[in-house]
Amino acid sequence: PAVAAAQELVLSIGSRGYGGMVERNIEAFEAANPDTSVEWLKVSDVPGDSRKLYVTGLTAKSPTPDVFAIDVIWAGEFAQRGWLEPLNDYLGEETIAAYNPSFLSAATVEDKVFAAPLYVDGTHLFYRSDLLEKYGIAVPKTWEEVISASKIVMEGEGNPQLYGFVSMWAKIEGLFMNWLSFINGNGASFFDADGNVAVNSPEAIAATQTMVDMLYEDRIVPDSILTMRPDDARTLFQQGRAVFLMVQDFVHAPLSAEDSPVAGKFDFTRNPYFEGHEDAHSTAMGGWLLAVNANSEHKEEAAKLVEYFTSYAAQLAAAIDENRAPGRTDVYAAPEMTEAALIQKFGEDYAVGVVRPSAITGSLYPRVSEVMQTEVTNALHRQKTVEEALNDAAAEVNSILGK
Amino acid sequence: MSRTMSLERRTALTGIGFVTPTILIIALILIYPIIQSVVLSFGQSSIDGSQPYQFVGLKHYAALMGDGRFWNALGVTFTFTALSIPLELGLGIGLALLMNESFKGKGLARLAVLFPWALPTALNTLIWRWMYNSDYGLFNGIALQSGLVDRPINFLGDEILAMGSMVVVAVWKTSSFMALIILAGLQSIPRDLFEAGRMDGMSKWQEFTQITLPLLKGPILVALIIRSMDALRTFELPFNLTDGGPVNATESLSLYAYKVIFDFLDFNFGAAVVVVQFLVIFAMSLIYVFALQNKD
Amino acid sequence: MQKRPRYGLYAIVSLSVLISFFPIVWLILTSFKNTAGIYAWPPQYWPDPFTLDNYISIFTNSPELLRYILNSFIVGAGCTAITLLLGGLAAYALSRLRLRFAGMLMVGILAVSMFPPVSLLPSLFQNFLNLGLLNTYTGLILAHAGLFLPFSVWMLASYFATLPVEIEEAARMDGMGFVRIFLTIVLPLSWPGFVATGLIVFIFSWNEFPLSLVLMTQNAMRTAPVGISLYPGEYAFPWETISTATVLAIIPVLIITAIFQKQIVGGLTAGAGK
Amino acid sequence: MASVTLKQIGKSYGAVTAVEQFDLDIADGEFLVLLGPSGCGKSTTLRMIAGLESITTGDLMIGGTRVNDTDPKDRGVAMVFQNYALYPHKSVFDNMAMALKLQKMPKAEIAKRVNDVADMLGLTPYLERKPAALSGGQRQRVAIGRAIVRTPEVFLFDEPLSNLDAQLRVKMRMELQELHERLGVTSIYVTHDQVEAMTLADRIVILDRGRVAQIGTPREVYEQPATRFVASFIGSPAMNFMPAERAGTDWKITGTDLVIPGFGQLATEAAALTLGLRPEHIEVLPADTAPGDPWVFDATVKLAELLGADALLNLSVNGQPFLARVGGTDFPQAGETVRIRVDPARLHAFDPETELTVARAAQH
Amino acid sequence: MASVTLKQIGKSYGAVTAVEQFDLDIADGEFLVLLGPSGCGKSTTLRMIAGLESITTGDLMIGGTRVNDTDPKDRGVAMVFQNYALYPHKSVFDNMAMALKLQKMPKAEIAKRVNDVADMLGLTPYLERKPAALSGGQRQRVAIGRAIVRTPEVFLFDEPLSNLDAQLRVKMRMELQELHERLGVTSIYVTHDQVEAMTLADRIVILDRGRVAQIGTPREVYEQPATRFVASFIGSPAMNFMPAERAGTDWKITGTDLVIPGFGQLATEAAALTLGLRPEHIEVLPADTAPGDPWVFDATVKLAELLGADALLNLSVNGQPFLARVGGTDFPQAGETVRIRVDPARLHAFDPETELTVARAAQH
Ligand SMILES: Nc1ncnc2c1ncn2[C@@H]1O[C@H](COP(=O)(O)OP(=O)(O)OP(=O)(O)O)[C@@H](O)[C@H]1O
Ligand SMILES: Nc1ncnc2c1ncn2[C@@H]1O[C@H](COP(=O)(O)OP(=O)(O)OP(=O)(O)O)[C@@H](O)[C@H]1O
Ligand SMILES: [Mg+2]
Ligand SMILES: [Mg+2]
Repeated sequence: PAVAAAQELVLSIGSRGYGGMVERNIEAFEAANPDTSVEWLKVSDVPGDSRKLYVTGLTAKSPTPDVFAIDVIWAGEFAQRGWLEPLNDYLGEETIAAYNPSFLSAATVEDKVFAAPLYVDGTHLFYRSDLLEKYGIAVPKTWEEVISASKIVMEGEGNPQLYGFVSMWAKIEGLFMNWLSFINGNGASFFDADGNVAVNSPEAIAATQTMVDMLYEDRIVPDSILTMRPDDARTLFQQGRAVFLMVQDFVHAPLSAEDSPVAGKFDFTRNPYFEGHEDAHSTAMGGWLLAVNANSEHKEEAAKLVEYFTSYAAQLAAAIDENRAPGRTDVYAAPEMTEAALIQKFGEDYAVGVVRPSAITGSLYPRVSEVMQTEVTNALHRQKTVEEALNDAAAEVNSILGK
Repeated sequence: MSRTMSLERRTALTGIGFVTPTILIIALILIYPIIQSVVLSFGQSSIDGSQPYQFVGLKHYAALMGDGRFWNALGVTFTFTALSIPLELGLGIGLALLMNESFKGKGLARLAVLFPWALPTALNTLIWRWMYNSDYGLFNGIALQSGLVDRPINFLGDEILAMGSMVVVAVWKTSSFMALIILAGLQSIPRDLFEAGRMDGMSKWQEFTQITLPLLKGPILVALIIRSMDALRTFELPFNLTDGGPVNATESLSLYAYKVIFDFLDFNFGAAVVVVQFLVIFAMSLIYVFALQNKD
Repeated sequence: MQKRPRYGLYAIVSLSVLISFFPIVWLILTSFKNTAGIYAWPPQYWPDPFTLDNYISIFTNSPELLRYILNSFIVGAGCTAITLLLGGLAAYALSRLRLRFAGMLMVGILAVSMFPPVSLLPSLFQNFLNLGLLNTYTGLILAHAGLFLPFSVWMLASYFATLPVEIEEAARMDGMGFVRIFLTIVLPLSWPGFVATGLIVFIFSWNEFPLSLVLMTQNAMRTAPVGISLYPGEYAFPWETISTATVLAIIPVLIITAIFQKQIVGGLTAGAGK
Repeated sequence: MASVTLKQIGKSYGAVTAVEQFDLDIADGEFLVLLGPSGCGKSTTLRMIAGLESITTGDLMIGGTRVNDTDPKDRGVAMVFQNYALYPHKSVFDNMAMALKLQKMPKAEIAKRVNDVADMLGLTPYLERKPAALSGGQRQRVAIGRAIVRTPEVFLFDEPLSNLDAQLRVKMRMELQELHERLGVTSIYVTHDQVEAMTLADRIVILDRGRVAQIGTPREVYEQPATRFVASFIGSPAMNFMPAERAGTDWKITGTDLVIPGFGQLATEAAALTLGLRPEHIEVLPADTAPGDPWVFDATVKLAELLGADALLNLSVNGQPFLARVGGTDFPQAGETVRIRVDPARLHAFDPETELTVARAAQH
Repeated sequence: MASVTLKQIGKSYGAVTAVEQFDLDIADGEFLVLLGPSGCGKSTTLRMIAGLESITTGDLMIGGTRVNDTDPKDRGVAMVFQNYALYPHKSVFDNMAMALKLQKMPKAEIAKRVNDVADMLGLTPYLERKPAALSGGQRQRVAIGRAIVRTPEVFLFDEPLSNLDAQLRVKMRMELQELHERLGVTSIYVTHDQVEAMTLADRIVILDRGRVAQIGTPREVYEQPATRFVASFIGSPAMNFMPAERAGTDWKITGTDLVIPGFGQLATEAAALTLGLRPEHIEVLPADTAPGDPWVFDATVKLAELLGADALLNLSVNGQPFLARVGGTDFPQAGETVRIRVDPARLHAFDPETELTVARAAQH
């Protein structure tokens, strides 16, 4: 609907399984702002592809897209490079205050907010409720329980095609998330309390060793986990070939779809922790933000669009209709949310979430992540002992961060 | 054009006129960006121009020499090239010989054999990755069902197998292109040479080694250069098939350059990687030309 | 002397055809399976049930696929036209008009085409942005033309070398200018060479990925490989959609290859015969 | 050396008959030439003998043994190809040595034989060169050398000189002749050049569209052509032909007043004939020669051209054009009227239908 | 029609001199032939005249105007190429009409002119065909027709007959001759075939490695060759050459006892000479001819071969080989001893260094 002298906004975002939401929001926004039309520039849902697109455009100071969706881990980096427009002057104090603060911190550089949270997601432990029931096993809370439950079920079923645990351990960003869940579940963390790199702390080493042992000692994980991306793992679980699956919440929809072999036979719970670390923040968090291009020619309108997408109403609708965990805290309190049991349950897990160190590392995050992926992979492939791998990782991260 | 201009000059001017549009397009699309890359590789600058360009000489190249990952990528690239090119060449020659025979349904067969090459790499690597999958891929399905193996083969998760799998896809895709070029050469060998060979008492195999192969040197050189150029720049294949993994076992130079440029956003260092890669390719072409020409 | 029955030959041919074709056959079979069939273990060798749902759903849910294919076609055709016309002119000049630097130019053209394309992207994007060529057919056609002109110049130049020069000289005596000679004599006479070069360039362009991804950022302008590569999600990999879309996207290439495969071989043959 | 016998040999490609069945006995040491225009089946015949082409019908005997199904290399034949077919990537030595190497002959002997042959052909200085670095004549010699080293029983040549220029052709022809005299190997030689055929052959087989038109010595085919085709193919410039019709015992050249007096009893009932007369059998007489001889006619010179040693006259006798060949010194010029004499003994007669030569009852 | 003048025309490719500077005046309506072996610069010269090759040095005048920098199409010349160079994708009509179309001549006139020429060349039935559907001779005629329709001032021919077979070549040669007589257009004709040159030319330019060896009428170049090269190139079979050394007033053939009595005062001081004698100037005498004539020698026949009308004798006189050409009937056979007479008036003498003809003080 390009009416006379209309402002044309370009919004770059993938469909990410909530295409309905994007279309709905654009329609509503256009209705509310008759002077502005929005073109939806659908980009790849594969983060690497959209990143390449953004990087080429932004380095060339392209004025479009005006608004784009970015992975939470890019926010610090893009902001540092001056590619994003600070939103403080466009969004009210009140609005900013409503956003999930831990999430917002990933997009805050030098006290300026460069992006607004669109939705949050995180990993959960999906399990085959029917199988656990069959063998009388309680829903596991710890890794120790996951391992022993896996062994019992695998042995009991006697099916060589059935694995205990699957997840995304290919050398991708997801592996880093996965690993953070493990070490956090053992009371470790990326940076210690003093802000020093602590990836080779004894707790981290022990947790990582558990990953390696699951693969080679306990044998509850298939070799192929080392090439699995989220969907590979989901597929196996959905085909009834795994007892446990640890990936993001998006899989809930396909798993419970009508033609899914495991529909009605699974459930999920928070990510496991190691014995004695009940309060560990073991859920790896991710999510997407909306940001305004620093070179946009319609910053005002662009910010309005961001505001609309992250508004209470829009986020509530997305939560209820598309199971998207809202990026603002106030939505969780909405009365309608009690109806949305699933999103509530996801939300509980996010309470014990851990974010990746992208805000602190800023533009160096991609290198840090790359080093961690490489070294953890080295350990998982037994190219190095866990200790060597994590010591090397610590040294490299320190050198990247100039410490 | 002026009457007084000599015929020769008028012809030359026409020629320049004919060449100019092509040169302009190539300049815009290739030469200008290449020059920019070279300039970038000798300097330090912020990509978006917010910091001015600063000449740093060979700094990035020096850093490159001390970069283990670069050497790994170089090794991977060479290994991939060294494995896939001979196979492609061998199969290409075989296919060319086959397509040079006359038999019923030759047209159809030629089409089928040509087809892998006409399929976008970006898509066909996806197909292969899926077929390679350990847990629900076609190959493992067949292998397990037929009892060849009792544990799934982890094609893309094992360093050696991953490289092998990549080579297989490359060979599958490009042997036919190789065959095409060689077929062209094959058809230009005078038939009576083979007859002379028969009179001399050559067997089929001797005909092949004594006549066909030596006379295919030219087309083979062309095919080798074209394919090696591509193999030394291979990008989409590891990008889509293995992500360069496991660890960095299949990370090619192009993939490394891509990561440096688009993930780490270090355009200067990335440019240095690419320039070195270009020099390697250029040197390789020269080596081919000399190696094959000096033989006689 | 007697011809032996050539079962061996047919066996080898069948095997080569099989190996070349099976991934595509597998892809086509996949496009007729339902989701359960696609992920079934052990794999389903024949779709069961055999379903057209994927095709129906792609036309209803992603009608833009047709647009992508159309874009690919426009870009491919445009790029082919430019590379043939301009590349042909250049090849003609370089092989026939006795330019003094012809040899050096040929080598130079080949050398620049060796540069790894990944690194061209940022700089190209910037130039295209400044020139207003982003998201235009002209832009991507030019970009592809730039990538493939070196190839076409080399192919065509070697093809022209096989043509008797006297016909062109006769045309000069008859009073034609070089442009006219090129259009009315060289072009029709090197038809197989042009067809072969054109077809190869068309396929190159149809398959090109990195430049098409970056220079066409608008959805409606995307080419087929880029468009199809949008289907995989961050987490999900919809094989049913991808296999179906791929099958649809390769049909035009398949048809064109089928029509012109004789010329590919014929053209290359002439080109290489020196 | 061996004799070669073709018994009802024929060749068809599907429905196309390339060579019709014929018999031929080639004696030990004979030099036989297959002559005919392009496409008449010369190469096909030769290639059947070589074993490069399968034989459709008939038997081929070399040295008394049937070799229809023998491999080319085991037939004891060697072939020289029209465009030499040298291995371009091998040295002259290796080209010549190839067959011997394949026979697994000891190295020393190979070297000896190749060197001997190279010596004989004057190729010794070039043994290390590649064919591309040789002149046409040298290449031709290498091709011949390659055939000789094998000491074959039969040499086959497929237009071996046609790619050489005129002067070289003459030279190489003489070398071939000498070679044959020296080695005495049975040779079968394909050409479409009548001069080559005439000078080289013991016997000539003239082929016409896949059929044998005549087999005979050079003199026979020149002087007693069996068909009009042979008469027209052999001799340069070609024979004059004119249609004639019976006029009592004489023959009148159709469309003119020219009467050729009965020149011997012709074994034909036909009312029409084609007469043939070679240009060199027309004698130009001094203008003051007395008429009276019925074989003397008056002619106008339309065109006179000097060839060098000879000159060609385009004559018109009573409207009938004739070509005459005369000496190159002091010949009449265009426009002059001359008196010519036709040698009746040299007049040929052909049946216009069958094109076969019509024999004379009284042989000249 | 126009005259063509070459003033010190020369051509080099970089360091290679393809044609050395020379002068030549070609008269209106003249038929000039450029003759020489392969690579001697014939085509280069012709192509400079055509405008297809730039002129390195000198001036080219056509009809009195300097045309060095004129476009080929504006020089008023038409060219017939060796391999016809017909447009394979156009009909015969269009091939012939092309130049006229490009001149924007009205359609009706084009049709008239093409039809006239086609009629004249007997091409009318083939006007709609593509060249591929024509025989060699017909294609050649189309190529000529294409040149004629333009009514050029000068015709250029680059070996137009060399792709035809022998019989057709003779026929087309005559057609060309007739054509020239009819149209009278200045023609420059390149060939390496001496028979073509001799029969067609008003004057012949003989080129030898880029240099003009002789310019003269056919009779001049045959009878009075200016250099040894010309003498050897013209005449077939080639002239006999023998080295001779001074022996008083006589000349002795080197390496033999054969003495050639002084045969006219030679304008040379040189101690050595190369003597030349054409094969047809050796006369075979009856064996009982009385000796005494110093020009009569005894000879042994080494080889005798029948060419058809003639025969060639390889003779040996006192160890010196001679080739003689004699009549094809009743010639001596190999092994016989014959008596021959050499015509002293026909003996040529060349300086062995410069290879130039040594003039005789008293012309024969
Ligand atoms: N493979 C084939 N299939 C069909 N016909 C053929 C084949 N090879 C030859 N012929 C035909 O057989 C006939 C004789 O051919 P051949 O090559 O023997 O002729 P030739 O006398 O050697 O002619 P040239 O002088 O041109 O070499 C020709 O009419 C030719 O068209
Ligand atoms: N483009 C060129 N560059 C260098 N040398 C050339 C070129 N064209 C011709 N020549 C040389 O010029 C000389 C004369 O060539 P030209 O073509 O005129 O010979 P020709 O007498 O026509 O021979 P042919 O009878 O073989 O056609 C040859 O030695 C040739 O090698
Ligand atoms: Mg033949
Ligand atoms: Mg020439």
